[in-house]
Amino acid sequence: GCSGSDEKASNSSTGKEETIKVGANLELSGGVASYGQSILEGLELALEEINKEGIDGKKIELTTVDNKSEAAESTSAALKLTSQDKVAVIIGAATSGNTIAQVQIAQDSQTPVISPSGTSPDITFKDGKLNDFIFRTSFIDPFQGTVAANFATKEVKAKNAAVYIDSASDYSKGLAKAFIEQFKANGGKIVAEEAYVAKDTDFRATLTRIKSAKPDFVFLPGYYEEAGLIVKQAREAGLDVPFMGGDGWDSPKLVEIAGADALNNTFITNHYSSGDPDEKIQNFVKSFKAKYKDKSPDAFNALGYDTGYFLADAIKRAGSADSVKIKEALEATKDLELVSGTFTLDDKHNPIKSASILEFVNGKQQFKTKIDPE
Amino acid sequence: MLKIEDINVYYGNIQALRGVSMDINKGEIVTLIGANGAGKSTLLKTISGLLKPKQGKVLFEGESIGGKAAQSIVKLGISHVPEGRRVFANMTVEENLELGAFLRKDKAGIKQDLEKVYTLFPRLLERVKQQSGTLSGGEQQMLAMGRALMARPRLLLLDEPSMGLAPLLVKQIFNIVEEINKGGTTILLVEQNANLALSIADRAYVVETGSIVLSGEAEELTASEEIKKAYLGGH
Amino acid sequence: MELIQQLVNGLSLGSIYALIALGYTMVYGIVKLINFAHGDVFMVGAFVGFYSITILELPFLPALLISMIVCAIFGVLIERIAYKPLRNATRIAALITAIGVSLLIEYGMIYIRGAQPEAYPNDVMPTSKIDILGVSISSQSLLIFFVAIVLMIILQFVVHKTKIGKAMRAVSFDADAARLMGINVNNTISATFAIGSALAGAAGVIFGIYYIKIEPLMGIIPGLKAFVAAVLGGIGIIPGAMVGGLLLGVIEALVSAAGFSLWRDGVAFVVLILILIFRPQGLFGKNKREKV
Amino acid sequence: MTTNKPLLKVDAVGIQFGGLKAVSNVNVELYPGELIGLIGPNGAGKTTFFNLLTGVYVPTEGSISLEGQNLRKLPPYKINQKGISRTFQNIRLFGDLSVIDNVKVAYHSLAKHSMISSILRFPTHFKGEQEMDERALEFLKIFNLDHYQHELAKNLPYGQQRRLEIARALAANPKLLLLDEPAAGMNPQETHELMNLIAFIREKFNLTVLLIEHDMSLVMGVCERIYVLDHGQLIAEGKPEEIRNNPKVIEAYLGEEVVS
Amino acid sequence: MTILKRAKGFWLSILLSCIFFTIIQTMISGGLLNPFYQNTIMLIGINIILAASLHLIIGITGQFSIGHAGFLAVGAYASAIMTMKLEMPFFVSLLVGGLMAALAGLIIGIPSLRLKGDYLAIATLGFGEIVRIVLLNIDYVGGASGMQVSHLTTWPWVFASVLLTILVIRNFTSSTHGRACISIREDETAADSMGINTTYYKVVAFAIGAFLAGIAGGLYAHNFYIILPSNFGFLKSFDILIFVVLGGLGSLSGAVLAAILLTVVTTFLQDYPETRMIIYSLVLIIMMIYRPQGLLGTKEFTSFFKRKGGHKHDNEQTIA
Ligand SMILES: Nc1ncnc2c1ncn2[C@@H]1O[C@H](COP(=O)(O)OP(=O)(O)OP(=O)(O)O)[C@@H](O)[C@H]1O
Ligand SMILES: Nc1ncnc2c1ncn2[C@@H]1O[C@H](COP(=O)(O)OP(=O)(O)OP(=O)(O)O)[C@@H](O)[C@H]1O
Ligand SMILES: [Mg+2]
Ligand SMILES: [Mg+2]
Repeated sequence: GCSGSDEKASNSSTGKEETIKVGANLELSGGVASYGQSILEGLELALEEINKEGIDGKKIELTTVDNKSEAAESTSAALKLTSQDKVAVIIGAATSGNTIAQVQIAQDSQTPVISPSGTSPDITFKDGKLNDFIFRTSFIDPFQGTVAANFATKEVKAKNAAVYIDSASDYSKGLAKAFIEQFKANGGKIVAEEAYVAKDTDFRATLTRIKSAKPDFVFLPGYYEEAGLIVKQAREAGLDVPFMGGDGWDSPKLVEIAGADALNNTFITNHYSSGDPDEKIQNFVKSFKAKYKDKSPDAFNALGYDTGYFLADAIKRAGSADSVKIKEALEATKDLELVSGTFTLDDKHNPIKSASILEFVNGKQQFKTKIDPE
Repeated sequence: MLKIEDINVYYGNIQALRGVSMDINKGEIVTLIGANGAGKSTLLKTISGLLKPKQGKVLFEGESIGGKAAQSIVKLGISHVPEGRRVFANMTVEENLELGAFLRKDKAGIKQDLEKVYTLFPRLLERVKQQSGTLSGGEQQMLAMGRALMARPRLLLLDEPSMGLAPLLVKQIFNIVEEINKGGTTILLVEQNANLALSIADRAYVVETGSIVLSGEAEELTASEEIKKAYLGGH
Repeated sequence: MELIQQLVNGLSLGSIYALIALGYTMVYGIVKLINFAHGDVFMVGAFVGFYSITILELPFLPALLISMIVCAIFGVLIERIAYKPLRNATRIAALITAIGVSLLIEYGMIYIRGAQPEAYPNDVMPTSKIDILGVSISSQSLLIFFVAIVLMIILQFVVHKTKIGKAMRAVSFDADAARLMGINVNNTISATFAIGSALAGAAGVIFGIYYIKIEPLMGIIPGLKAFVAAVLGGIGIIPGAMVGGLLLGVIEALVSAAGFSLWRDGVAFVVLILILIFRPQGLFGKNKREKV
Repeated sequence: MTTNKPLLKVDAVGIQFGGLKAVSNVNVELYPGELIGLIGPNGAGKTTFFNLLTGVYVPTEGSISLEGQNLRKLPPYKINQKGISRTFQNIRLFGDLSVIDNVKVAYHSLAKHSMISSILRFPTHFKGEQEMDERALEFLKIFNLDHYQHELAKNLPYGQQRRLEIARALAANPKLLLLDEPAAGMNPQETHELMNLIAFIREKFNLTVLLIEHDMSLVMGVCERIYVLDHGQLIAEGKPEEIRNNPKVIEAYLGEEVVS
Repeated sequence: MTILKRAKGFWLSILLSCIFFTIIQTMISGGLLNPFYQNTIMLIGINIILAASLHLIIGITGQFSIGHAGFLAVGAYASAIMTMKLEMPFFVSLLVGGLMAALAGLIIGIPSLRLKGDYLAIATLGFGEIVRIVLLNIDYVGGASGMQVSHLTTWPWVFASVLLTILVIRNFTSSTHGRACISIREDETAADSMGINTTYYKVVAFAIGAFLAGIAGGLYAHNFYIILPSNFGFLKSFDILIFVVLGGLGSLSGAVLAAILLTVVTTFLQDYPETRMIIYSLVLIIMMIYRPQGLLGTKEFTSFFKRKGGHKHDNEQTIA
């Protein structure tokens, strides 16, 4: 479990004490509990490693609050973390909506917030205004969509693409939008645009519809839970064209759900691959498995883990547990080597990372190309 | 056959029976009379195990049954035809009768008793497949009695079998009660229609607010002025 | 042709709903309890099946049986602990308890093993595609359809023709009168829960094999849909639950087929409300006027 | 006591449930101030006839009029407001309301204060409620129920519940009162008291009363005329003496000797 | 006289609540309540309105409705559109939220005229889901990503709304109109036969209940920065239902008490993220097992210290 939020309330972010209080406001119950829980697993692993040596001798103490996957609870959790627990930094929430629910509170109390997986651009930058205390570890990538579209046109030689998105996810919508723009610019045609909602399980009706539109490529930006099912059901329905997704597909569960055969002829853009021989990545996979009963990490685990290091790096550079100093350090993050890629923050507080394209061959990810952001 | 010794029965905090004692001999028809809410139904429910006495004993053929579950009491040979008939309205007449014999395993005997019930109540035979909820009140009363007989009881508890019935049916039902009794079944009868009840009963008990206030031979009570005034509508 | 394919899709989705709705409607009809935990027993069944297959390395049928038995016991336990004390309370109080039980099972499961999904092995049951005139049907969905039909027939038989079934109906109508027949009310209700929960367990395993992905919150939506199917068909009416489930599946498939997949559940509920307005007792419920 | 103009005129009324003709071709005329009995075997359609009169069921044939006004297809509450009030065979009180509130509900349609005035607590609200209180208490006193006024209706003994139901029906200020087996479950002594009570309220409130009852001592004792239903059809109508000796009625209902 | 006495009680309770308001307001402006506690108080207020408004529909009128989150959602979105898109003042937005929800209440009131019990429950649940799905598909209000709303809800607004809700419901219930609704709950056929226009009162109950829930929606939207369709699903309706049943069906003070209690419990349990829902569900189950009639049963708070002899004929005897 997490460390208790016990009676050390006098510890505040003044920078003198032994521990640095960090709050986690995550979806640990409710509709998207699996996202929140995965993030927490990754985060706890990272903090455990960081706390072994400490940051300049100081340890990070995590106070975890469950927001039940509800915006109202997220607001309340953020208020609790800032005004009761007086944390220096908040990590969370997993979804954009629940992150937005705490933006104003973070701004008002000058507490930096790092959302590990909130992808909506609005979180950090809205109406021409930067929310300067808000950060994220994930990418808001139009970039992944663009890369996928170019790949579809150039490598697959696709002309008629179908796009199938998770309408409950900004991430999915963002990727799809970029894909469609780029694919059209490349001279392709979008023959079908369909949507599902996270947690659906039966996609056959829509897949039948997509099939009758005769696409030669399907872009499926979404999370692995549904993507796996969709690919499986698509193959059963006889839709054998290439499928492509983003980093949300990345999980060993994807292969288990879809089956290795069904995944042949599918591609993803990703920032890392658990099969990548890179030492950093392999170490992460190894220690994750050691801590969590041989479980292989998924994309949310990786993001939670990276968030821990993203923060630790900033605290180290800030040389203090002062919220404002940490915020300034976070802003200055540059070329940080993380599991999910090399990480530089742009002026809208969005990380810029490179992307790789991977292909599934008999259930294994094979590296195809690496593409850097322009 | 049945011996009740000084029982107290409660609904939550409300005491419904106070120190009631009575006994019933084999082959008798005994009737309980008393005003609304006197506790007559409560007494029957206690005998059949739907309620448990807080104090006191209920002995059936020497065996203590107070506090036993209703289903085991049925097995011993006591059947209860509850107030308001309570037939299973969503089932057919036949199914209701079959449920009456729920605990029995002797197929042949059940069949025999079914025939017997149909001879006793020819109306039921005409309506075997009818949903019992659509029967008229009198027919439902017959069904409720037939259903109880299917358990081959030695003691039959009847709670207001004439309630809401047309005079013609009341007479029929009472004739049948006598007939059942002649067949060897002991009967404990609760009735508002005290005249009628006393006319077929051997003995009677009078219940008032949870206690037995009077008991005796049926003829004796019929003649008593007190009873006449309070229960027989004599003025 | 595509329309027929979509109907097939809808029927195969509907069979899953029907499968869950059968046990739901049985318990519902007999105990008159909206057992919101039914969907969660279904989830437990899916996990028991999963662990039987992966850890105990059992084949399909034994895994199915184990799951049914575990769920039956589980169902009886839930009834005895949580619902029995509320037999004489209002139905809405029992509903709240059922919601509580549902949350407890969901989060108990999450507490034990986390919220992340699990994937059934892909090879528990061989699948093949059957193509008839360009309409493809997976052998698994055919199997599910037939399992649902067979279970419906068995259940209908049990409830209407067997002694225990008659006892169940008697208890459901009037528990005290049933006692006077010599029926053990507690055991009868337990039997009802045992059968209903075993069916939920079976549905869980079949769901796992068909959809592969299982997770602790997987019971919520199918549980809700099963409730809807049960009411649509008429509360407590077993063939009604079957038809209600199939109808729900077909409506959803057709709405998705028309390109409104995001409106799927919305349209399904609109149809539901309309049907109920015209048939307030559900499709198969007898339109009994209250006898005054 | 009869005048020429009937209060209630029922003309060839009938209703069918599926294949069953529960009531068919029934003609009834009640004159102001009469006390009439309706008898017949179980399942003859007596209660159903009440349900037709009060709008609970809509007749499939025939017409019903009260003081010359057609009641066809009017919902029960409108029929009640026009002046027909009833009790039920199986008591239907508002169990979780107090005794006095049960009576006040029936007085509702005569209340003068609006919803807005109640929500905003205008003086009209207090005045209206107080008037209701007083009226309701009057009724309870007549039925000797005033001691129970704050008790929940469901906690009353059975006999009192029957009486409360009649009180409630009266509070709606009816012209015609329908009583469905008011003496069911009462012993002869209690039945006798009820008989007197019915006679009393008829005088006091200038009512016409139609009552269903299986207790012949009550029916024969107080009713001026009796209608007999069997299998949904009227088989006889007349004075108690005539009915008592009518062979058709004896065969269908009374049996050889009248028990009384 | 009675009138005077009754009216006095009414004004006294208003006075007491105004004092309460001032105390809290002073504590807020004096910084004695940190933002977390302030927020918890707002949430309690919103939940009280929701509980009380559903109490009118289920507890008083007996209409088994489990789609209350639908009204909350309509109110939340309608009022958010008012302030965020049309730049109307907050007061207007609350009113519009209430009115739009009332309109929705009228619509869902219609099936209630034909459906009973569980059939009605399913229809209302379906209605709630339909609202959510419609919102999910309207891009104007952000679809699945939700709609961002400025923070305008303050203690005076919450307090005024709670007071309004309680007064309206209490005054309605303890009048002949409320009794008409209760009689429908107790026995619809008998109520109809006693001259109660059951159709009218059912629709009225739905409309008033929905109106108040709509106001709660407005307060909700402007307190939590963002509204998302996914937060108004049937589980939210269940939360509100739980307040009403746990407090005691038919008891307004019970519903209020349960809303306060459960909000506090939920907030408190945020500290135990892993066992939070387990504890919460156990609390529910155990409370229902030991008090199936709810915390207060059908009693009201005031009945515990009612003055004797307020009525002319007040002989408080109990026979049961
Ligand atoms: N379920 C119950 N809960 C509480 N009190 C009850 C219950 N059933 C009966 N009582 C009370 O117990 C007392 C005895 O009731 P009982 O039904 O035995 O009377 P009874 O003599 O059968 O009357 P009746 O002639 O009306 O059938 C009455 O005061 C009644 O109000
Ligand atoms: N809502 C209904 N649906 C179907 N059949 C009905 C309905 N209401 C009444 N009946 C049938 O109509 C017939 C007449 O019933 P009704 O209740 O009017 O009889 P009754 O004369 O009042 O008998 P009792 O003296 O037993 O009360 C019965 O066969 C009854 O089953
Ligand atoms: Mg009795
Ligand atoms: Mg009748």
